[in-house]
Amino acid sequence: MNGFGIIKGMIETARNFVGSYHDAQRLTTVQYPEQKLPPVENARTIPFLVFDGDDAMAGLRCTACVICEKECPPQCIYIVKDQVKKPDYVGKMQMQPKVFDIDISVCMSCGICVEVCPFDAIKMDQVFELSTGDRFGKLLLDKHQLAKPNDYFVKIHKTEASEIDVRREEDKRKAEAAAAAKAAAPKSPATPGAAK
Amino acid sequence: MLNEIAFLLCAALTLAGAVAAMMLRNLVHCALCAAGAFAGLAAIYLQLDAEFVGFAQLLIYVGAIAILIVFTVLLTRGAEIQPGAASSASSWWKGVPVGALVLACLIWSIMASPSLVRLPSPNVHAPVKQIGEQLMNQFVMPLETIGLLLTAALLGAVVIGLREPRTSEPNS
Amino acid sequence: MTPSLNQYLVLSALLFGIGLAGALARRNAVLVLIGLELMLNAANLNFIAFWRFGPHPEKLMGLMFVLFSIAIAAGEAALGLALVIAIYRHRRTAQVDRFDSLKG
Amino acid sequence: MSGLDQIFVWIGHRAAGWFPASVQPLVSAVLAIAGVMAVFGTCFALTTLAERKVLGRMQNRFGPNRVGPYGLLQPLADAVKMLTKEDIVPFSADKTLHFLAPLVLTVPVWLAFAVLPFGRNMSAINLDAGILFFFAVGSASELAVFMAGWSSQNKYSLVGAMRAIAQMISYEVPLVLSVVPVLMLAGSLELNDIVAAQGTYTFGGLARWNVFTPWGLAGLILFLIAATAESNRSPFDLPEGESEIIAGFLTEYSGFKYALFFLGEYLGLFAVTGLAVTLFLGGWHAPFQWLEWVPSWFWFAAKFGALIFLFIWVRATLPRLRLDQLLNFSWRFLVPLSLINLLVAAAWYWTGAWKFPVVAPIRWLLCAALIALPYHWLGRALRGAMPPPRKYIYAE
Amino acid sequence: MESIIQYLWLIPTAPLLAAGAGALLPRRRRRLSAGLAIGAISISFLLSCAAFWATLHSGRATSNFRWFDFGTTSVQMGWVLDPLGAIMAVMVALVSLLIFIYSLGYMAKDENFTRFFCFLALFAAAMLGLVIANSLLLFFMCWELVGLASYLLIGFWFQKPSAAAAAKKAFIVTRIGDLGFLVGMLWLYAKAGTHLFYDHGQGCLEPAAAGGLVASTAIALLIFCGAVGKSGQIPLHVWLPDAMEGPTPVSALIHAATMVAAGVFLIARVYPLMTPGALQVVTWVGALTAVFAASIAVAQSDIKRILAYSTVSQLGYMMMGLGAGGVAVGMFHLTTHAFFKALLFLGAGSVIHGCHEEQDIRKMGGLRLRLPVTFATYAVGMMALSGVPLFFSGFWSKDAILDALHHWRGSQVPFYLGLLGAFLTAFYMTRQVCRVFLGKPMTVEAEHAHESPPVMTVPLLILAALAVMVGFFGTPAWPWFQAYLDGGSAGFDLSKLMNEHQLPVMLLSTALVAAGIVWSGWIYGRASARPAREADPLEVAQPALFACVQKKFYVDEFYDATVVRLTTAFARFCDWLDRVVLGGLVRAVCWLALALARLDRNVDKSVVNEGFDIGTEAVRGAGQWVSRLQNGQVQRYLRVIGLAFCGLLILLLWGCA
Repeated sequence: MNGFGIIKGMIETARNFVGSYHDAQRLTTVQYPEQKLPPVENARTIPFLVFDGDDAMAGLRCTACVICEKECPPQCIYIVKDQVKKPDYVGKMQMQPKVFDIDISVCMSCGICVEVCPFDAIKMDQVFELSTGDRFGKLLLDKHQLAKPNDYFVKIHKTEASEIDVRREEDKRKAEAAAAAKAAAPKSPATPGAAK
Repeated sequence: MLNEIAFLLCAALTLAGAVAAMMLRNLVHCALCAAGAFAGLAAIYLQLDAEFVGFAQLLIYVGAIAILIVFTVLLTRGAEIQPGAASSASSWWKGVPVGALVLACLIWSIMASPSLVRLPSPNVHAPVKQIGEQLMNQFVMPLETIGLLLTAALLGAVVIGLREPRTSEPNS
Repeated sequence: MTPSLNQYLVLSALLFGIGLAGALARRNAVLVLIGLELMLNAANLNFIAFWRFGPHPEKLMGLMFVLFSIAIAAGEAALGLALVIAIYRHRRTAQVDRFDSLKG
Repeated sequence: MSGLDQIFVWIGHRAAGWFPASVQPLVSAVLAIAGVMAVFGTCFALTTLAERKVLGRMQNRFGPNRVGPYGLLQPLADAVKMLTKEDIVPFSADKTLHFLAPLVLTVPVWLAFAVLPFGRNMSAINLDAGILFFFAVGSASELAVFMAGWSSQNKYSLVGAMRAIAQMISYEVPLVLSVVPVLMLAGSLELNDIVAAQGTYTFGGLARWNVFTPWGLAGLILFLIAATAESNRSPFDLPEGESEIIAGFLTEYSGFKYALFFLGEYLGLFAVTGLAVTLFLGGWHAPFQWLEWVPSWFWFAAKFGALIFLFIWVRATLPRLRLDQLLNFSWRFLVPLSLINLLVAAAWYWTGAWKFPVVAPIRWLLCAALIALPYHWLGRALRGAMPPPRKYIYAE
Repeated sequence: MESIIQYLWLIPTAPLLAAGAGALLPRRRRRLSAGLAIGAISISFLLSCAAFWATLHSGRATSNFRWFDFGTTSVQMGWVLDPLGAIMAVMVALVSLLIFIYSLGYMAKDENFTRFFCFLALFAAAMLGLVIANSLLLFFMCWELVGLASYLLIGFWFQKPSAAAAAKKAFIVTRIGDLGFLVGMLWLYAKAGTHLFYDHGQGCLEPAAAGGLVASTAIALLIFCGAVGKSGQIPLHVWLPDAMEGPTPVSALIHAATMVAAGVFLIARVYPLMTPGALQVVTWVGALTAVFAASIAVAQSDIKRILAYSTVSQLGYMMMGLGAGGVAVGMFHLTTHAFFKALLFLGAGSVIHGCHEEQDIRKMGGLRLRLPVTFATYAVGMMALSGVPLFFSGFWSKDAILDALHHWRGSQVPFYLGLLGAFLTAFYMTRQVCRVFLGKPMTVEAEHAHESPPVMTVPLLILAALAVMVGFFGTPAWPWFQAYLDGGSAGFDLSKLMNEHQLPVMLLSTALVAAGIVWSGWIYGRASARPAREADPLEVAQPALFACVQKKFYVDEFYDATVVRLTTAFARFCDWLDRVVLGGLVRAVCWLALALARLDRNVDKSVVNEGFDIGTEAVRGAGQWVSRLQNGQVQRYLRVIGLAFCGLLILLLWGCA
């Protein structure tokens, strides 16, 4: 019979209408500012800089190699190398950035910087409430704003971070073992790090 | 006095609409102005206590005929191709004098007839019921004929307006 | 003071004159049709006016005439415009002075 | 009973009484106009909100709930936004018509409310040819839509306007034809008479509304379908189909003019809804005799609200039609069916003279069959005329 | 009675409507067409039975109406219900119904099945209309319609040249008789002033009119001409055997049971007009036909042709019965004959159908075992036709005729001819049965013959039962049939069977029949064992006589040599006349006219044309000038109208002022 399909459809919508008032399961909407969905591990927004330890500037893993700056498609990373070097986690002396800015109004969240970074120093963040009233000043993030502890990294991307941590522990142990071996061996003047 | 003013207003609307409809360049404007003239006439009918006719005028002229005209204008691309200014200018002197002559004759005849200065009879109204009864009794044959005529016109318009089958076109 | 019959008649005559002038002067078939409609309306106004000011308004004669006239005008407009469209399809123009295939 | 029932009438009389007698008619007219505009203006505001809320709920969402308690002040916010927006007129637009179109749409729609009886003794004017007046002023909206679409000089606008006119012309026929049986049976074009004709009770207090007769039921359904199309609402919202032609004839409108169009469309919807209530649902009469004590305007408002809810409900349910489906549906289904409904009404009238036991159900069933069978056949024929459903090769 | 007469017209109308509907049906709607025809004839049958029931209690009822007027006279039509018509209607409707059903099976493979049933229904309608007609005019119309249906059905397989020729022959030969009928009818109208049979004492058959007729013997003989044509009496019998080219159900229905009986029925119907002189002619013609056709049948080898000649012979018996014994005797034989001859034809059809369209009896044989039902029913039919005593209807009806002839005051020759015919009938029927059913199969087809489907055999069984039973309604002991037709009542009196008038005739005919059967059985019972190619035993014995008989006494050849050749010669003469004499005259006139025309042309060219040229040029010029006014510009026309309006207005106003 003609028209029954319409009636069936209308019964369905009526069921939704009534049901949405007494059956909270039906309502898929989240009342955002008050409620938030738990973030998904693979979510990615903009990059941030990982540091180890408590002092952000001291523990920055970045070695200012500028690979990311060169690879970034929209050219939103700006790096100036510092003249002063600092030792990295295995005790090797590395360069460090004097300036590390990311213009997040330009960044397109492609994650190429993360992929090319050989030091696991730059990773993707999950923050999304980035809006601001000052579009010229507040959207250019400097290294202080970008630097976030490794714990945070572990918190948001658990799998990836723990894997990296294990590898770095391994490296560290190897380096210590090497250092110990070197310490046990006759002193060589050619190792300035060891001299320290 | 109030009646006079209302009449003058309606008459002005009607005449302005009519003149604009006949003089404007853009055909769509012409059609819309003609609709305005029709609406003004409807108001005059209302003022003359012919409610039913007034509403019918509004419904048919503004609601149907004006739309039809507009459609035709669009379908014949009248709104895009402007008629050549020269041809219309040359035709003004052919058309307007005749119109003016007819108008003069009519007004002369109106003025010349003495029995026409007359005031309306009071309290006339045409109830819909009476119109309906007349239509069903005295005027039933014309009514049926009109029905037949409109059906024929409808069919005719559809047939004329139908796109012809491609094979019947002799050239092209 | 209410307007008298003469005023309506003059209005009707003016409308008729405008319609006639337009129908004669304009070249576009649609405008010619509009002019005809205006003339028809002028006639309708005459009927209504004579009905209203006539000696037997209760007989509704003029009113009826106008009703039928409006109905016929609707049919006439539909048919006329359909003709214009049909001619336009063949001749690619809606100028009446180009429609002279039936000349002697 | 009469106190509460006639309260608005009473207020009007008292207010007019403060003025000198010579201007009293004018004052009472102004008061009536103001009342109608105020009530239906508010109604418009509330309906925009209600529509969004109900639509949301029907789609398992919340709908607006941020501005004010339960989002009640949302219309206000919308109004502020609309009125403060920049009024953009396209460079190549026909400025005059572009400006006039919203006015031509809105003003006649207000006029249509003049003849609707909102309650006992509550209609602005008692016109002898009320229905004719209603449809006559309603016919201007087609011109307005055309003006809007054409003057914008935008192809989407023009396409939208053309669709709108084709749709309005096609559905005006069944709209008017579905009203005719009511006029036939009531024997009057005056809305108050039509309401009065439905004012008696039968079967121990059940109202004699037109909708309780076979032709009335069919007429109401036909009327509502045609009214949905006339007011360009979903599923007949082709003229404004966002996914197809941006916003149809409204594409080039913004700000206040856009709001006016919106207002005009909603008011048009209210007007036909009010007419449906008046013609088929007994106007301001109570459904049962023992409910007569409830004020008449309340009944009108309740029925009005129910029908508005129905419109929103339909909008939430049905997808948009295609243009060929739309026109076929009108000319091949609604128009013949409403013509047949005329005959059914005539049959109902003649069978009214039957005198034998249990005549009422027999008469009802007979007339219902007279309309149900054509409904079935026409539906089948319509389905046969439609192109077959599209076969998707890669989907499924 | 009064009620049934009001609806009597439905009897022919039902099949007529079915025929009309069938004519409009597309060819593939086979079932619908057959269903319509069978349903319609069933309705007719039921109505006929009702009518028959009504006639059992009362006599005659008529319903007349005025068809049209010319001048002061009016042509009246109507229908009549009396025992004669009722019994005929029941018989026609019943036989038709059975044959329609039979045709379902027989024609199942034919691609023009739909058309066939349309024609059958048309025939039934015409025949039933004829039966109930109360006006000689209406009777004649139906008579012609019947002829038309017969023509259509004989030529049903018009692709066969022989069928087409047979159809034409049937149509033309019967037309000869109909011419006499028509003349008789007109003469009757001139004398009696009416064509109505019964009209409250005013009809042409009622004593008031019929008694005072002058020249009524001539009228009767002219009408008898029609009957001769339709019923295949000498000398117009030649079409009937040829008509066997049609489908077998058609032969059964039309050329055995019903239509050919229409001639007999006609005589029965107008019996009051038949003067003693006319009746003598009827009897003699019948007697000659009976013997003549029976003797031809002896030497035929086509199964249907034998039956056709048998039919002619039996029709002769009916005529004899009518002439010598009156309506009841003839009609009784008509009725019984209808059933058993239909049975025989349908049985023959079943045989033909079973033997894959083989019609030559010499190529059959031994079908007794392969077509048991057909054989049983055919045997019943054969015995009924031969007049085997006591149990078969043919015996009683034939006996009544012979009895009537025996007591006829005119002459005893017809009686002896009738006895000879009875002997011959028994002889050729036994020959046929022996050839077809007994002995051994002569050909492969006969060996592989198969029984027909039930839709064909069931009608056979019903007809067989009827062929036996109908006879008991007209025995001398209980002459119910005769009493019914004459309007009296019949008592059962076995002693009448034994009185001295009846018994000798009965015994004589029984003896002759027995002789015929035994002799034939003796000859052909043995012969049927021999191969088909061998000559017939009779041919061996009397070759010249047999050849003569086999060639149907050379009647067709005689007609060819006399009538046809004469006609041809006359036509040649007319042709010559036309060509030489009239043609020469025409040519002379033609030459004269040509000469005149040449003269005229010169005058025309030089004198008249020049003048006209000048005149037309002037007119054309003027027209061209005027036509410039109509330049196709509508606005110009409108302008002219406007100006004219102004002019008129001014004229009017000045006139007023």
